[in-house]
Amino acid sequence: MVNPIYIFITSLGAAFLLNLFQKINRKIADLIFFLTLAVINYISLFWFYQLLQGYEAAKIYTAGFLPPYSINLYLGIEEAVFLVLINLLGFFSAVYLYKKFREISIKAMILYLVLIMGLNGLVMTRDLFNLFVFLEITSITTYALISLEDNKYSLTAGFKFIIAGGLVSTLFLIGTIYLYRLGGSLNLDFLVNSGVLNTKAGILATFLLVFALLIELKPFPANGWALDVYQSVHPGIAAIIASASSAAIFFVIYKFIPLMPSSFLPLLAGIGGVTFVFSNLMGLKQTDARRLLGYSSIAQMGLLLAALALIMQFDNLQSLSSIIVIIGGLFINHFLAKAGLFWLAGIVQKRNIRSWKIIANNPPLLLVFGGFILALIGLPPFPGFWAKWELVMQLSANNMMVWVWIILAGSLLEAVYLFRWFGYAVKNTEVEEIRTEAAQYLPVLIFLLGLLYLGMEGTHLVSGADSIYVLPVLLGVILYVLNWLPNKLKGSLCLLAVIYFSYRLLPALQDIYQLFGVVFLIGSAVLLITTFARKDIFKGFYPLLIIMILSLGNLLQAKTSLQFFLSWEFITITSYLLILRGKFSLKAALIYITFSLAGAYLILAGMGLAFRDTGVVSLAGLASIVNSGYIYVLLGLGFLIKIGIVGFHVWLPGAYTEAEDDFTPFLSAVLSKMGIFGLIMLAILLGEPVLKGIQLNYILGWLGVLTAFFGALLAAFQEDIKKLLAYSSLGQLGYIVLALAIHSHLGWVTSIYLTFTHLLFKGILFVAVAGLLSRVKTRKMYEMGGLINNMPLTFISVLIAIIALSGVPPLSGFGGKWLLYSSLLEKGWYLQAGLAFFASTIAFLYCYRILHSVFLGQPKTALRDVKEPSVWYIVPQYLFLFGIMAISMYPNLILKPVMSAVSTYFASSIYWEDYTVISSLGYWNGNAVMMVTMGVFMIPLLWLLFRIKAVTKVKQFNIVYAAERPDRPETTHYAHNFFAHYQKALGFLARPKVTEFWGNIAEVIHSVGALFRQLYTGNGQTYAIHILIFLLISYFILGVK
Amino acid sequence: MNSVTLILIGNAILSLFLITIWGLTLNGMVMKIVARVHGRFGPPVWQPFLDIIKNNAKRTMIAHGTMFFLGPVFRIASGIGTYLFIPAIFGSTVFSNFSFSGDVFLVMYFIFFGQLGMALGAGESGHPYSPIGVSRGLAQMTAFEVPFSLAVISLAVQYNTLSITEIVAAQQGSILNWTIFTNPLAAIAALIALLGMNMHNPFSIVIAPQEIPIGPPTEYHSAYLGMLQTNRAIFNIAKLVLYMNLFFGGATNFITLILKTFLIYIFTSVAVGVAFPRFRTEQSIRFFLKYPALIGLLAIIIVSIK
Amino acid sequence: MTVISILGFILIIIGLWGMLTQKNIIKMIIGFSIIDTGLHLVIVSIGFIKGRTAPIISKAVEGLDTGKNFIDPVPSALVLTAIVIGLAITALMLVYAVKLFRFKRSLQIEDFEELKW
Amino acid sequence: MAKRFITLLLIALLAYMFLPFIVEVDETSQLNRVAEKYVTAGPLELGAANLVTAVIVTYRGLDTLGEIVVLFIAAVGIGFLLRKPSKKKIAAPKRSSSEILRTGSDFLIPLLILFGVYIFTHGHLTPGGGFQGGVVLTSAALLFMLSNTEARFNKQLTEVIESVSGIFYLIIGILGLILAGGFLDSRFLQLGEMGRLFSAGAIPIIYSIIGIKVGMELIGILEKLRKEEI
Repeated sequence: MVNPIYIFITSLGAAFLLNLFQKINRKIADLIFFLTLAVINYISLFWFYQLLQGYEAAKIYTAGFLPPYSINLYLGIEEAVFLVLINLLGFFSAVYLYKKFREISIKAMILYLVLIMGLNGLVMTRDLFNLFVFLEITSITTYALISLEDNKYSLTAGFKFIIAGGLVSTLFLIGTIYLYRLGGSLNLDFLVNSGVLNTKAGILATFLLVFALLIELKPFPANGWALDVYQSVHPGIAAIIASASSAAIFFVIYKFIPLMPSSFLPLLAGIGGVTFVFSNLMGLKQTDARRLLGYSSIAQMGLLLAALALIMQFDNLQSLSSIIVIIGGLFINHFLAKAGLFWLAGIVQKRNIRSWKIIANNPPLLLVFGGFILALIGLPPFPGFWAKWELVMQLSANNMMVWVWIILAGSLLEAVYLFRWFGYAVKNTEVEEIRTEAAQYLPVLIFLLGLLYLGMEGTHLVSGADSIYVLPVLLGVILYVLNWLPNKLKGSLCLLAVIYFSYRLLPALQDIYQLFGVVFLIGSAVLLITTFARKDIFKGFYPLLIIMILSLGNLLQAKTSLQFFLSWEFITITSYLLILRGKFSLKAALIYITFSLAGAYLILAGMGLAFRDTGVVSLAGLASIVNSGYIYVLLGLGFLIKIGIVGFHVWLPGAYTEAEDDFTPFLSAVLSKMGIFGLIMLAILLGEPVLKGIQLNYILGWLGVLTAFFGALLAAFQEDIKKLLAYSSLGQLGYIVLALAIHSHLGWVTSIYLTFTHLLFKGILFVAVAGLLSRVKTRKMYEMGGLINNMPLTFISVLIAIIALSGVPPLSGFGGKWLLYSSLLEKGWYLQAGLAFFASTIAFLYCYRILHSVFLGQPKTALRDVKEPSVWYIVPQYLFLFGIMAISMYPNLILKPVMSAVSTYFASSIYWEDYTVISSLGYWNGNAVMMVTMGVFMIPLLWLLFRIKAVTKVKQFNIVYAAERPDRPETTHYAHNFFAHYQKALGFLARPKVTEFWGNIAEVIHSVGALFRQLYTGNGQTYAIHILIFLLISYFILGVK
Repeated sequence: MNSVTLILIGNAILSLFLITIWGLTLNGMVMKIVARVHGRFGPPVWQPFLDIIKNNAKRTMIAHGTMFFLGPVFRIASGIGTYLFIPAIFGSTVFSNFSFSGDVFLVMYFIFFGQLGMALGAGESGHPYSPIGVSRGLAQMTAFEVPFSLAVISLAVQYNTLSITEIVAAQQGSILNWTIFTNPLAAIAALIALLGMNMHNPFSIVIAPQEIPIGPPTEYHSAYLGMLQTNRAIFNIAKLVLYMNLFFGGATNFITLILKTFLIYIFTSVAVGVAFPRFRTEQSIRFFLKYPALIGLLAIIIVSIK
Repeated sequence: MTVISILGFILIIIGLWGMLTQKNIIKMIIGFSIIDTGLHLVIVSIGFIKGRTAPIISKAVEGLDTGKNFIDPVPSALVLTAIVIGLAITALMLVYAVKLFRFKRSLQIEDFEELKW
Repeated sequence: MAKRFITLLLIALLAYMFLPFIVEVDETSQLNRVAEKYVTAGPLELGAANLVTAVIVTYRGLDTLGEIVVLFIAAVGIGFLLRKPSKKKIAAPKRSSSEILRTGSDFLIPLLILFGVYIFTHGHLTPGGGFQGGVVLTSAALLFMLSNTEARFNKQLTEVIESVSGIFYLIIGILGLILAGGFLDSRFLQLGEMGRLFSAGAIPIIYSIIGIKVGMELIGILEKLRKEEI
């Protein structure tokens, strides 16, 4: 047993001696410095381990007298956790700072040691005045260490800090002395029940004490000085301030909670919440990386404070593990990630977040950066994710929905600026290299690994989690390590993994889930073949892809809402990162992730509500909820955003267009279906909920058909082939949602049938476009033309896909249309049917446009020698093509399983007679249609073939052209603004109103952020006034009686 | 292939043959009538027959590519198919064609098959006028399909079926059972749509004889053109038969069919066509989406309230 | 309440006024010192009990009940620490003032507003 | 002006906020439990006549160690902050100190040193103690600096003394931990007879160490600020 008091003794002893040893030999001094840090780490780790084993907490009575007569220290498990973290950070930060320390002066090391010791003291001491002494020790060392970077910025910041610190210590001391006067003791444990709170003066004293500490946590708006400090000090020191100091102060506030009157807690929560939201809001406009980190730090501490204060108010807390997950998760997450990011800021050496693009030259650093960003935002697999999940669940269970919204809103704002920053970093255009040294590099890496490890550990702590759902990440990591393998091999490994996973998963799934399994996994497997065509080095592509695909599978087998949400988030992140890989996808990816996260947060809130109502996290439990309207709306909206329903579709075209060409097929053919799956799952569980007398499915139906309409209309006006297909996808998803909303046997059959056919033809189209773009370096359709002769194979598959898409018999698309109208009429949704029909005729416009502008018409001179794309683009197309032809010929191949799957939930309303499907209204014999069509096609064809000898092939310009020979294909190929007249007639419907709307919202939010940050004038005195205002407002809000 | 199938095919060929003859004759008659209205003498009634024979007999053909070659095939296949999916004469086995393959939606969608194929063929010709015509045609099509589809939905609601045979069956007995009397709004909407479908004035901008000689088929000649002309007869009559079935009680024999289709054609398309000037594309789109669409909506609303 | 503690609070208020309104950094530091002094007065006033003496055992208090005749020694001990800490902080502030003056040749607080927002 | 007015308002509000301290808290009339114990049991437990010293050095010894550390880091911190000399030097005109000052200080310095040592060695008996003694020592040094503008203190020496005294303080603390009840327990030495110089356990030793350390630290600060040119 090592007495924890030795933490102080060793560090102080070393601090006293360093100066002496330095005179003998600097190396010895350095060695002692690190040895000391190692020793205090050892002591804290030793105690942490002991306490985990169930040993009694260490109670240290100094001077040999029992409290309250002497100062005592306490080291329980909570203290041990904080000590371990602080000391570990202390050690690694020292490693990181070592070079700087060496350059400057041994004094920096002395100050540093004393700072770490002071933080340890803050955590352990139980005596108020002793706490004050340690507080001052940490403050003074920090004041001095701020000048590690000896420039006017850090020194002005330091001075502002001192002024704030001076005020804080004054307030703290006044509080302390009056508590002593009224409570008769300086010992925390003896003050708790001493009756100090019976008097107004006692409450005031407590208030001063707590709020002085609170100001050290930098609450909004009393935090201008802190931002300046974060911005200007050496990143190594900033990491200590942001993580270690904040941690210690946070722990002190935690220690004080028993002392506080219960009325403090709501106020603390409120301050935390306001700080969290406002800091993130103001962070939006920030361009200086370190100041941005400052905003983020402050926000995170606000969140932590709010979470703590809220948890303490819960009437019924489910279990201790919840507290550990929430507070521990949030805390460790912030602690490691923020320190890591500050270090990274020091390595990158760039102030402006736009200049961070140089990090892209250094893949390991980029990986680390990405990891920290994800962790900070609270995404899996990092601890913050579990914490936020549990927090939302517990808040909901305690009927604090307002808080759920506050936290989610703040998180979203934070995600926006962090992802924006990350986006800049990914887009590399510079050749500048980052100089890294192992000493700086190592701590960062270790912290990321720590985060990952703790995140994985989270699965054991949170109820409803299962480590299987984190396994894809492991596979991703393995693939990342195997990056040196040839691409095709990696691709094959992926393919094998997906196939094996399907082989294991699909038989285990039931009815509709199984069908979606086929869509997700088999669809992905086919699309994976496309990626074999890649030639360049592409770190991270396959790892991300495999995580995404396997998580899609996991989505289907999720038993609890947490498993579902976890997989959902994995897919969201990986797809975001994959989209971000596109060359110009910066903005599109940001919009994508913003909307996706907003959707995910809605889902989270919905699941929280469900948890409140059922008390369990199992998905099946949803079915037992009586009043499920709100949950349906929240979850449904989340899913709809992912689908890109009209009004929330602004992310979709950009993301589809700017993603890498061979990833877009995944987005459209596979990923878009996860929202559909979510909606179906919701409908299975909740049925047809009604909210305030409104049949929600009715609204859903209209949303679906409007999406179909606007998707088709907007697609008709695009010049960019990928954007066109993106809008087309949107429109098709609209039909699927419409059919789903019908909520009948026929409706669901339609919906799933459409899902399958959409996978097939959109798979073909996007793969074909990927192949096309691999040969033609433009996406503008009017710059192509006449490519039918260059790439006949692609043309044939596109032709078939387009015919299938447009719903023209005899191909499979017609089946979907027929089912759709039958089900709509059966339901009695006539107007929807009419609009759907209109939309489907508009679809012809863009269908023709693709074929004509790209493959027909006048070939361009520049593209004359373009060849068929690589075989890897062709194979998946033809696999899908085979599917289309099979389904067209024998629709029962797919319809029968779909019908039987759906009949688990509804009585079947259609029946079969041989190949004829008969609904209550009409009938359709796909096989006969195919036969007749082939017949009537063959007769004239035979006649023309009979005349083929008379046919002469002519050259490009040999056309009837009013006696003049057109000179250039550019002027002869009618392709640009193809539907000008349509635009004239209906263009007003296609104006980007929704985009403008969301743009305005973003603008307003940014402006508000910009407005609020005007508070931070840069004047140290004003900051002191802010502190005073903060204090007074808090006090008067509290209304001490 | 069993005997049932063979009989089916035989019947279909017979039905198609007769209807082709009538279609060509109808076109000839209409040309004559229009000419007379214009104050011209006009070609003889059998001119369409002559044209087809002449064009198919031409010795040389030019091809711009495979799709160009296949375009007319798509077009005529669609014409024939459309016709063959409609039960032409109520109660007749010969003229029930292949109507067991699908209901009215199949017919509506099969029309697009030819339009798409033809448009693609025309597109490959490389002649700018072809895609211009296609662009106009497609745009206009989306518009006139709106009142038409609304009318069809209204019918489906009214008769509670999508099967053409059953719709015709419901109209038997009295002239007052015809849809045009039981559901006049739907009929009006659909008939206005028919004007657009037939591409006569005022909706003739697709072919636009004045400024872009003949629209999508610009580059087509000889046997291709012959095929297109044949199709024009079959397709035209197919649409008329469809309308007859949906709104005018269908036909129980060939004579009734001839009479009804003739009258429908004359009194809707031709009469209106000669009396009006031409719309620009965006004008016709706006037109269809205003009153005809509104009438169609009303038709649905009235029917569904009943 | 004792006059001393009231006086202490008045000093605190005066010092605060100086710290928040004076533009000159040195004057701000003086303000802080005044606050500190006031604070120390408040602390000692808490320990003071009327009619009692300092807690030092000497001939003067021999034989008397120490519990009834001594003032509270704790605040006296605390104030010593507080004074030392105040001294340290004031010294550091002054050094900062020196450093800041070197950069700008100015001691006006408004001249150090480069970092903001 | 508006800002001043707001500040005035805020401070007025603050004063109002402090009001309960003035109004509600009455004058202290009797000792609380902790103080009672210090006053009554202190002399017996620790053998110190000056009970404030007993509180400072033993009962609240950790605070005092912290206090020393604060001074220490303030000294180190000031040195750290002023590690780079000013770029633009404005040399103040050098003037030698006046005759009176020099003569006076020659006379006073030995006395001051003696007085300082007396204060910290007798901290457990009479008012005063390590800090006070240290400050008196420093005042002697200050007087020396004023009278001899050219002379410099031996920086090495002050630093070594400071470090060593710091270590000694820690060692005594550890001895308390090992030999007596806890860290900084002064009772590992005989309490002796109250009122004697060598009594009250280790308190006089601790206070002497503190006195020396405080003196050296403050001298260090003075020295650093003294040679500072702005």
